[in-house]
Amino acid sequence: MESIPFYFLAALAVLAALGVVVMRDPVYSALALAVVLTALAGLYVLLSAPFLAAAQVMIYAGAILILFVFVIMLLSPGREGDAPRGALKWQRPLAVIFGGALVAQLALVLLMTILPTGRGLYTPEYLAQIGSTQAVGAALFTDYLLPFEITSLLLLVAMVGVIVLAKKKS
Amino acid sequence: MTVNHYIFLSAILFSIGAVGVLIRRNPLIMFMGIELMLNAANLAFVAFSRQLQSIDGQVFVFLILAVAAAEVAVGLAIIVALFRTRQTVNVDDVNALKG
Amino acid sequence: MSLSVPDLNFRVIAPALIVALTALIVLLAELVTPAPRKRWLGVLGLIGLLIAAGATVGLWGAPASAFGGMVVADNFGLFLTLVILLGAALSILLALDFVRAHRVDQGEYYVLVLFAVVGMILMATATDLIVIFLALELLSLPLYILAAFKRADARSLEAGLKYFLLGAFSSAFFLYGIAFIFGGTGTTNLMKIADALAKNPRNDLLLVGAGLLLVGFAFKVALVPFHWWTPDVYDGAPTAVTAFMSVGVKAAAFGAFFRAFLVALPAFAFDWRIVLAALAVLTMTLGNVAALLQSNVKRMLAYSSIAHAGYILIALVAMGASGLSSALFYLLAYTLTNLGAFGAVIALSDGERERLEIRDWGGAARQYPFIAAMFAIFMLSLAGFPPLAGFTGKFLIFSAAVETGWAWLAVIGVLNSLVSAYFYLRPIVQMYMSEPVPGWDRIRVAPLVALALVLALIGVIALGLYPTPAIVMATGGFLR
Amino acid sequence: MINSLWLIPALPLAGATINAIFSRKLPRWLVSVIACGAVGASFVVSLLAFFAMQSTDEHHRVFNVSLFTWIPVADFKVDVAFLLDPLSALMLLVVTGVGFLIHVYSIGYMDAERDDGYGHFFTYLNLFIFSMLMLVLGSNYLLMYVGWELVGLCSYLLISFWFHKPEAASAGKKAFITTRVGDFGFGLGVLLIFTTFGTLDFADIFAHAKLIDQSLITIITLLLFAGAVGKSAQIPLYVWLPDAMEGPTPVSALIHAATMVTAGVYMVARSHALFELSPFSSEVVAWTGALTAIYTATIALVQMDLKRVLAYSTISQLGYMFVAVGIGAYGAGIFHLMTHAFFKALLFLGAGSVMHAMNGIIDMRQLGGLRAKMPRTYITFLAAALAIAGFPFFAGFFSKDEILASAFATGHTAIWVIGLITAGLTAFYIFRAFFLTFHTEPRWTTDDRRPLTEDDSHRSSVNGHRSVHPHESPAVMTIPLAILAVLSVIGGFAGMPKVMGANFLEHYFEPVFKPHDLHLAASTEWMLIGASVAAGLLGIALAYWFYIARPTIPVTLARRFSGIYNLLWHKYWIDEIYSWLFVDKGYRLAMFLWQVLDVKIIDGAANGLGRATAALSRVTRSWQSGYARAYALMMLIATVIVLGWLILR
Repeated sequence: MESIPFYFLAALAVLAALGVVVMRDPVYSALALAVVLTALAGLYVLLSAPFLAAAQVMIYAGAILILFVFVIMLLSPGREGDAPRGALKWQRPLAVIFGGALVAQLALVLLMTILPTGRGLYTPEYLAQIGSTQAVGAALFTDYLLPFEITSLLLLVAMVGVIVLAKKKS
Repeated sequence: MTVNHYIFLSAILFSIGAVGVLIRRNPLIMFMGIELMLNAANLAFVAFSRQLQSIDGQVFVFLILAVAAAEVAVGLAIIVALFRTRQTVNVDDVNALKG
Repeated sequence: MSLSVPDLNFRVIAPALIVALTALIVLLAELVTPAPRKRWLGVLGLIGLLIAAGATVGLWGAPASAFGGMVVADNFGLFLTLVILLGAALSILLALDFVRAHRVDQGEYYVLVLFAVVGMILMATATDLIVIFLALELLSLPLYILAAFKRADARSLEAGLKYFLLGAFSSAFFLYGIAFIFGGTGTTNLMKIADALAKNPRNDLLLVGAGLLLVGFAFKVALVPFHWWTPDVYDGAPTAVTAFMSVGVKAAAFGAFFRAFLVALPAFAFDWRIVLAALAVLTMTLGNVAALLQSNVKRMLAYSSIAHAGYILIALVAMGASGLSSALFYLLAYTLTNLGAFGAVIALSDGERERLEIRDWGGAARQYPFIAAMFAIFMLSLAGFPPLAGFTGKFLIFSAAVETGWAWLAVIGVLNSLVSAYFYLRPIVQMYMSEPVPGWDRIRVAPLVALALVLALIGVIALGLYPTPAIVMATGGFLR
Repeated sequence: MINSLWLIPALPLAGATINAIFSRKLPRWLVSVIACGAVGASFVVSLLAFFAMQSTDEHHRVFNVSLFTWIPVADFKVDVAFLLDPLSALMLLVVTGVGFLIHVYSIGYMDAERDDGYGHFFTYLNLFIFSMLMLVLGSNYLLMYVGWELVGLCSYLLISFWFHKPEAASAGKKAFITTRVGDFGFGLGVLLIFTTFGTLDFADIFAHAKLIDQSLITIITLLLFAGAVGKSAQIPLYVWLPDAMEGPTPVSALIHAATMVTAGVYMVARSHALFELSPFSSEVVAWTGALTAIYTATIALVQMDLKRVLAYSTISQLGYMFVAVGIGAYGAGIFHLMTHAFFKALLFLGAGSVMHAMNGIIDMRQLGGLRAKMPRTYITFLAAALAIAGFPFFAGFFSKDEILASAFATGHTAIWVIGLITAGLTAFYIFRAFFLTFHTEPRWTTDDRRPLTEDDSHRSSVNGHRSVHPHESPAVMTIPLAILAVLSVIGGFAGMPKVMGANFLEHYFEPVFKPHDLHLAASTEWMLIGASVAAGLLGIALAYWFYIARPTIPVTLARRFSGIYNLLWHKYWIDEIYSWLFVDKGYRLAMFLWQVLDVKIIDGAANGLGRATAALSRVTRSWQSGYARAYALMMLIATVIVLGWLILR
């Protein structure tokens, strides 16, 4: 039931993620990233988090990615330049080897671990009943009030910072 | 589908993102790699959250979305400020500071 | 469903709240302040920091937690809050004239510093991994921007870019670590993690989580081999910013580092202590060795700050009450000393031209005897010469290590601190023994910078000669 | 009076502070008055404290004055506390007394220095006195460590005082690296004491030392001794001291002869309760001292630079002191420390006076015949030379004799023999230097070569000319010489051997050290005295023979196989032996020791250590490539390693 969409979305996400990393043209990378983000939104739906799926599409695909595309257009970087000779000779093979090693390590841990199902309040059924939007919202404004406020400061800082960096010299 | 499947997927995405940061010279794409890593963490949070029958993980993801947005804004602003005046967008050219 | 709001004990976060409010006020005041008066915004910020310090002192001695155990006001956190406020206040004093000399006198400078301070305070007092992560971001984002603040200078922008890329990279590891800890225990609260661990000691997910968390902290406090950003960023960033981040970030990140590992993960101590001990050895040794031949003062101080992170890490490996208090004392001593050292660099710079190379300091003692003497004393304190603050701090840390059976680590620490004296003495010899370098003789030392230096000097000497009160204050410990 | 002990270090510190801040604004005379006054006042207070101590009951002559708690650590604390007992009191008098004289002398010697250099010099000098007093007075190992580090710092700064000279800069560097090796040992020793005893306080440690495992005590004492080896320039860490002569001569006299380099001896004597418990460590101390003594005396035989002769001589004499403390004759060691402070300071100041007169020339090949030009310097130098040569009834005679007698009495016959030979060598090299400097034909009017060492290149660069006009130094320099000369003559009577009268010093040290009875028959003691006197006289006589009576010996020997050889054979057979012993083989041995063992191996190791570290530094810096991606890769690799370790354990 869950497995067919999972494998489909997972494959899509992995392929698109590889696309982000290997595409020569940054615009294509951005589009591949959009595919990854959308596939993840689909997975969130499978994981009983439809609110997050919506937020993911709106914030990530809608706002963040557009920003990326804007900047790509602004800088019009074109194709990637050559790496400086010598200094970074081993960069690519080592990166792939150790990236693979990281996956292997995490896979090893996952093979050794069987997580018991928790006995929390928010079973998928309960979430479906009250709606995940309400559940997240309620938690956000009660237990997670402080993190929420910190996040608001963070966005303010980002705003101030961007203005500082972009402002014309007076 | 157990939680382990999701976490394994997230691990793969995380590593692809990390490798992307390491092998690309365009800072924008390096940055996309970082976004991939953050999304991998998000996926892990949501998956763990379902497994634990808790809402906390979902709240975290919501907060992290906001953090990512702030980070993107600042990061792109720095990249623009630095590369606006340059011919190429190549992070390897930015190495006046070393030693 | 009904909403039950947890204990909103705002008193507990009063220091952070006051600084945040100050930042907002400065941000609004910026709009109506004409260009020549921007420095008053800095003064406004200073006042806010002083009030926050007052509030911190008011909270002293009565540990309390708030927001469902997400933040606490225990003596450990409050001590670090004071250190952070002190560091921020001194670095604003250093910046008031600096930003004008470097033609970056915008009110946003102070706003960003203040927001970073909010993040630092929250990080030092947080007891929940999510709050620690958000606080980490709240302190990092302003610093990325501040590093790149001098947009006309390609080096400053380079520092900003490197700091940002590597910082975001390490943040992702940190966050992923939190995810695994959450998965392994079902909570992000440090005390509850410890409880969960007590029930289920061998938890591989948690081990991975702890490892990734360690990477994130190691990056922020600049442990080898996660330190690479430090020399480049410290070098490229405007000196006043370097001064600020070299002290504030260390205090905040070490605070959270200690709390996370000592409160949440003591059950794994056997595993992580060895890793941290190895990192401490690498950090001290590489930091000091790389600094030996460094001819640039800012880079030399960057490597020095790496080495100092290594010494502080010894205290974490030592654990225990004496480890904790020695680390707090060391952070205080390091904050004063390092700000003093960077302050001297600022004091003797000529407009935008700074004495970055050690040879530029030639004969400075003849031209500016007071600043030179203070710089010399800060260098000696960093080198751990008695009877200055740095010596007391090292003594406390090494004896804590010896006390808990990590004598070999203390031995390596002693060896390192002996080696380090070599490069700390180089600028002193240059200032006192060689001929003045032409072109550095028309500097007017800004009075506020001199004031900051004198304040730091008093602290460094007092902590060296009579450290007892500070040591007593540092023995508060956590609220568990 | 004893409660005012803190004044003793505080006064020089005040002097240093005032001069550090105001010396640029003050006239020169006031700078010198402040500096000398501070040390002089400190000497007066020390004297008063000494008498106050002596006036108390002799079993209670140990005073511990605690000022305040310095560092509280968990369940113990370190106090800022001063310890006054006969040992520290004597050291106080030596440090402040000799220090004061050298301060006064410096007024004249540093006269040519530019204004702020003059102020700096006196600031450092005062700071040094303060640090040395902290080292001496501290009542725990931490305070001693404070002083230990600070004297090292002052020494380093003062060696490099003429920084623009590359030799001075590299000498400073070498001193720093070499002594750091020793300091590391000392630091570890202190750390180990702390772990073992849980305290750093002398009284507590010494009271409980007997309860500790002997092998642990051995390790502790060996570590402490490593510090002494560095600070007091013993084999193998002595290499920095000869180079340290690049500093101004008063510095050589004060720091590198009279006081700082004796800190190691003082430290071992102070820790005698520990060393007594470890016979092995004590033997190591004694043998290191003995070997250093003879080895560096040999090197001193062939030096041409007057100050370097004195430097090697200092190392050699320090070796004597370590022999004394190593064989348990602590009182004798400190006694020799005291007399050595008098005559070696005097020798250095005399050498400085010569340099002052000769525009900085110190190479003995360009000296000679200065006796008539500088009568006061001549006569005082002679007094010091007689003292160090062990001429009867001069200061060095008594102290050296007591050390040798103790070595003999404790069954260290081999060390006694070494000491005796060294005594002969000492007498020879010092009179060689004396004759070459003050007697013989003047070589400074005819020789136009550049001086090898320029102590004060300011002066000689200003007067680039070759003709020198030797003149006696001003009174401000010769009066300290005279006072030190008096002390070098009479200073030894404090510790006369029992057969000649009462040994005041031995009794004096009783509250600190166990009385060290030699158990020697009077006849044996006389025999020992006779042997050392003979060794000294023989050395002097040979020096006289070689440099005064027969200055042409080398030339004559070169014509050994010509007709004259047969004719003069009878007359010259003694020259033959002499030349074989002292010129041919001896000279070669000394040159070998100096140029191969000293310069190549030991010196090379010190330099090599520096170079290796520098190379390592370059490697680590090359990793800092400037590429953000490379940094990120290294972070990823490190992460994988950390995770791997955590998972696989």
